[in-house]
Amino acid sequence: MATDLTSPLSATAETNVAITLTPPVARRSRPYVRHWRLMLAATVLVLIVLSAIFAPWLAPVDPDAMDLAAALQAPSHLHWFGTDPLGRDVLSRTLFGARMSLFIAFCAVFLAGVAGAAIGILSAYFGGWIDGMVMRAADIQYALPPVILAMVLIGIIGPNTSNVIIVITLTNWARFARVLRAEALSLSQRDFVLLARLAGASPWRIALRHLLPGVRDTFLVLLTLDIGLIIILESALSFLGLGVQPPTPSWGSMISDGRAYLENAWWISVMPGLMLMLTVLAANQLGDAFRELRYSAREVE
Amino acid sequence: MLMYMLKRIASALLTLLAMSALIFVMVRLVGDPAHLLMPPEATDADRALFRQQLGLSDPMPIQYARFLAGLVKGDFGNSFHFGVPALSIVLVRLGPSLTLTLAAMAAALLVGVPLGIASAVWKGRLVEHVMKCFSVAGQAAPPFFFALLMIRFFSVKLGWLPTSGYGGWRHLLLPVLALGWYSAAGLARLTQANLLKVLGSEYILVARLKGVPERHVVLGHALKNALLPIVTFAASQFGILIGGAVSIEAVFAWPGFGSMMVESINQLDFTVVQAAVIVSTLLFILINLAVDVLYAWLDPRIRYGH
Amino acid sequence: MRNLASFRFATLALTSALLLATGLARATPQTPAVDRDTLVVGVEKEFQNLDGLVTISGDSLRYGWQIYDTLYGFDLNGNLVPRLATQVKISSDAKTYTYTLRQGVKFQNGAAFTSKDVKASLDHILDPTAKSTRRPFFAPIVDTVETPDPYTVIFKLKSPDGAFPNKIAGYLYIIPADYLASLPNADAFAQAPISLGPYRVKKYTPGGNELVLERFDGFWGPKPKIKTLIFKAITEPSSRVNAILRGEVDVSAVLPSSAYEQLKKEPGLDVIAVPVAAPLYIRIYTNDPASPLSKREVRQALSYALDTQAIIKGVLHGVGEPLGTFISKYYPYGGDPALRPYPYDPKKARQLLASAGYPNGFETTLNVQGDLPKELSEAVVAYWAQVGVKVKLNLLSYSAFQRLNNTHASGPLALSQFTNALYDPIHPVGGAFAKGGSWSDYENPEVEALLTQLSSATGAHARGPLFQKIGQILHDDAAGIFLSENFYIYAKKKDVLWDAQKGSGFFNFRTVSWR
Amino acid sequence: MSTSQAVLRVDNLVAEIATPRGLLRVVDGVSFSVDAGRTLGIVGESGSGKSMTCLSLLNLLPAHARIAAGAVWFGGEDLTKKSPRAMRQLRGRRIGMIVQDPMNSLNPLYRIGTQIGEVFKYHHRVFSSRERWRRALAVMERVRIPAAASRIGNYPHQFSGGMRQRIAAAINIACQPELLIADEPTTALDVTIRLQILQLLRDIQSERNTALMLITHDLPLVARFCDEVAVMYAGRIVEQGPVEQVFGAPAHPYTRGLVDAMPRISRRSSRLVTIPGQPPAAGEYDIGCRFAPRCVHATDLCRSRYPELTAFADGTRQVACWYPRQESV
Repeated sequence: MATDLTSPLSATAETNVAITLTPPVARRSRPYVRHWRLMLAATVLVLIVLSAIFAPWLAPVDPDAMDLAAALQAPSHLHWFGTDPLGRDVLSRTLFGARMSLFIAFCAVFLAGVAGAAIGILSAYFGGWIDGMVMRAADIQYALPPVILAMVLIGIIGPNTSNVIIVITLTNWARFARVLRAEALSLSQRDFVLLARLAGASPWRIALRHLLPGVRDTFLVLLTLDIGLIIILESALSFLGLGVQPPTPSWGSMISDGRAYLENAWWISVMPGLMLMLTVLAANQLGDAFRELRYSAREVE
Repeated sequence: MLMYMLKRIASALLTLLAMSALIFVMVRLVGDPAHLLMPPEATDADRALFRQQLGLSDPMPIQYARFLAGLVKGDFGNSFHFGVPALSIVLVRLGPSLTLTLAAMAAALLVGVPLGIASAVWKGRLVEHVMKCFSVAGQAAPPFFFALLMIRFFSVKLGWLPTSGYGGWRHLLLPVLALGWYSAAGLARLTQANLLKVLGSEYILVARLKGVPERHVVLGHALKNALLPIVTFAASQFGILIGGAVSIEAVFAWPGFGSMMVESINQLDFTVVQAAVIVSTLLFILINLAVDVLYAWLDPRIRYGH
Repeated sequence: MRNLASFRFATLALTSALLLATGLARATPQTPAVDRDTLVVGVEKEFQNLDGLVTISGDSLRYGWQIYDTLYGFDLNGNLVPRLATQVKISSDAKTYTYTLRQGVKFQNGAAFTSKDVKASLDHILDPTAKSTRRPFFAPIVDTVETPDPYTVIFKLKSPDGAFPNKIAGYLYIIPADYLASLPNADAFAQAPISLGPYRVKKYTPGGNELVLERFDGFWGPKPKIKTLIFKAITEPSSRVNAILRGEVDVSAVLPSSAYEQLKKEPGLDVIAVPVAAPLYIRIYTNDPASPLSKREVRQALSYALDTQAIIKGVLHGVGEPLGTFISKYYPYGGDPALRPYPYDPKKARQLLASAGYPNGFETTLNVQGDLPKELSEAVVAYWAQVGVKVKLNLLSYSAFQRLNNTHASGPLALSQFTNALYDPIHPVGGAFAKGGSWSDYENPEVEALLTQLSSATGAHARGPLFQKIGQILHDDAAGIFLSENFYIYAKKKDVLWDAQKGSGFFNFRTVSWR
Repeated sequence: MSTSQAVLRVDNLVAEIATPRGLLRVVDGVSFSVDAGRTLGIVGESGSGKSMTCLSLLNLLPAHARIAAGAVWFGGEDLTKKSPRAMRQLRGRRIGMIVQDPMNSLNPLYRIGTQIGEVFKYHHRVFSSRERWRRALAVMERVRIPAAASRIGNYPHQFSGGMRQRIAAAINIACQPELLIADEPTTALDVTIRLQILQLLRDIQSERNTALMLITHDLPLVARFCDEVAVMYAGRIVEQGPVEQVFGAPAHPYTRGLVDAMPRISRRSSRLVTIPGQPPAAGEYDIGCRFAPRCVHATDLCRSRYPELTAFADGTRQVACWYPRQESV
């Protein structure tokens, strides 16, 4: 019986539907990514965060306890990380420093992230002069180096911890705004957003219900990658005396203060430096693994 | 294409104007130079006279108008501190800063991009290993920390290189290493990610189907497409390096932009701060326009539009 | 376990670099950084305005002594010696000062030096458009300046001022009248300063970080042996240390005390700790009756609570000396070496606090001048915490601190040092502890009485004992917390023959030479 | 299958891909051949290994995959033994392949003249770019791209989907390959353009007696366009033979299901006939016939032993089923 193909149009179109009968059920295909890398990075980061939270109990001695007689001692069984010029225990200060550095990093990253994301998504969705204004503001933030903006701001509002967080937020939101604006722009062209708009959803509803979840993955990747950068920015601020005010230690201020003793007491700077490197390593691995897991390697910067 | 560029230039000028207003107001909030540059024994009359001479006693809008008028003519007023035109101080420092930044950027590109390409092509092999360590180490500690280690090692202990100062290539090597490493780390990771994405695309398969040698597929077809985001990233790094390398300039006693801005903010030398910020913004805008042109040249879709 | 391997690789690389770095040692090159006719000096601050009469003393005066010259000057120990003037006659009421000028002296631009230049220099200070920071020292007291003949200058004061000769020596740099008149505005002088000092400015671009001076062969006094002086601004302390370790500079100034031990061990270097008579002290705002600091017992308690010996040894690495009172013993007169600081006695400190009504201490704030060693303020805070005094620490940049200090806003406690510019204690005492002093929030009738006597006393014999009495009062009243004498650490190559100016932070390279 | 002028003969080809769950056989013992001037259609649902088979032929498997066994005879040589360099010289010159998605199959940053001419550079050592440009123009006209002379300098984004597929075809016929593989060449195109592309492929074939392999899931297209057809299911060929016989009287129940599922205007039935269940994912094949779970006639034998591909009826057809049935539609 000759196959009856009177009209290619109808036959082919319908056949396609018929043949691919299987509903596109996501088969249980394990994504080909090494899970342990994500696990390892996550555990290292959790360990560091826990050591920061439980610093008061973990620290062998009070971080501010001064003992001038025991100044500049090399790492020993008594002081695992050695002592600083005032005889304070570097290990205790590193643990409390972790508390301060991570606190600043997480707050600043979160604030910058949320602010940047909100600005990015809204400007992508509304477009027009709002978008223009936001992009100009982002240009300004990019054009002015973070340290200089920080100096002027701290000159105005003074150098305490909350101001350091505000300053870092104000100098880091633009990256989030730009990347997420691009994501939101491409998403808003997609059908499901058009459909939502047709269904009469309010702009806020669309932004929150549809655009936000869509950019969530990029947002999380940016968060993880930024943690290291922000701790280093805090260290640069400490170098200029604008970072965390003494005597509370932060990794950044410890690395910066220890630089005068690199010759005879290298452990003052190197120990917090190693902890910082470990944190950044874990955060970056988390970001990479997360990125490979969740979506194609889009351009992140 | 021309329309595209005109629109970009217009928005750039808007950015410049907004920046001028922002820095003009913010720097005046930091403090009153009369209290710094005049001795404490000076009477209020002396200080009033001082402000009047520097034009700080007029109401803000008038000062800003005068500032803009000067801006157009390239006259940023005289430095409160040095008494010379603020622009001259900025230009003295611009040379060393540009040398350092361009060299650091070049080093970052020359090291970061090839490392990124290699770790994309030989994914999973030793080279990706090295790249991961290189990039993590590069972004895991503040640049001044590495700088001091390197000075101790290469200059003080081995005596190969000068410890600080602005001079020939021997003076440039360590600062570029310290600064460049940080950007190279970012570039390497970005290049690898983008190149992997591009290598997975359809036209790369077609190139291979055409029998194009793998070398040409990667360096010819794939790299050009992967370059676009890298160029943007490099431009953003450039902006940060110009003014942000403060700690490196301090450690290497390099008369750069960053340390001058820090100094003039500390001294409340408003005119120098304003001149520095405007010049660095102009540079930033020029770099971005250059990136746009490069983009348009690289990507015909922008040149001819859809 | 690819990831762990990459981490191991990174730490291995870092630690091996570090170990290698500490292991090797290289001797400091002995040869001059440039040549035997040049001296390269690493300094810790960027260069400011070179008009010695305008910019604040902390900056330009430090290079000023090479470029400028004054009627009278200070020898290495700070005693007044005749320079451009051969002698001075002071009237009995200390209100008229007659200087006889040296003849045949030439300016760096060849112009002859006469009395009209002295008058022009003072007028430049008094001229408001020059925005001179010396104006307040002369404007209120100088009545007239007469120049009866080219080589005589008579200063008539409105009121007696025993320290006037020191002010003339410390502040009145002589600049050429005709050259000044030829300049478009007062600012222009700073680009090309001309005076009578042994060196003139050869190369300096405002905003740059290098200042080159060359010998002025027409100098009236003993010719300096070095032809070219190069000042390099290296703001980062560890870089200044590295610069001298590598021999890139011949002399490195104001080095961190943390490097003192390391530098002393260097065979090729001489390390000199120069007393600068600028006491490291904590100024107390005592004039607020509500604040605990207005009570003497509280101030004494704070002094007892500090172990200044341990601080000097531990924090300043031994580069410091006990400071009994505010007047440094390195002033030519007025200092009192016998005056000992309060002993370390935390128990007595707690008793005094309890008797003053603060059994469990109180809270206060300490503002710190940023360029002082950070550990110093942290040590003070730690010691006071042990007696229950909780202190919030504000580390401010040098200029941020000056802005607060100059406007009586650096209270209730301010840690800083007081630069000596006149070699006469009137400048620090009048400034920080006299009624109405620019940086004073302290008032003591006994001190005021002594100060009025001082205004008409001239000469070391008359002024010395009065200042010692003031010193004793300030110690007994614990008017300030006196931490240590301040020392600037210099490192120089062994072949550089140079002895630094005592009792001041100024650079005096007039007599430097290569061996 | 007549083997006299077989341009390509694939003999029991097996391709495996390494995954966290071990090695998966995505192509599990496939054999077929294509004669010069003839067109073989390969049909199957997505995930049946069609594309993997093509990529295996050209040694372009993804990083974690490799050819585990079998031979690919082409021009007297077994391609699986050839070195990557040798394979590279073969691709584009003697074997061409057109990919599915025209929108992304051309490099967006190069002019089409360059992309077409590139083939001459590597295969015909034509180093003068002007000469390559001239030859590219000739090939563009050959595939009937309108105003080729003025459009040769344009960029891919300035062409429609259909035009880009013509350019892809041009690239592939530039060096007159003996075998041309088309992997779903028309799926992404709308119908009117689709027929033009197929017509173009047919002209190319008739002009140079090129062997053509058409990979698709579009049965009516195969029925109308191909000479022989091979039906693939779960990495294996379950039925193979001349189109008229396979579609006219499908022997394998799966083929039968596919043919029944083709709607007919004449049949006007409201409900579409469907095949229950879904093809197994690679790696979850059980021992017996892989279609057994969905086959109405499946018996214990089907579920226990895999039916090899065996000759059927007059020998021109092969089927892999224990109970092949001969019933006309």
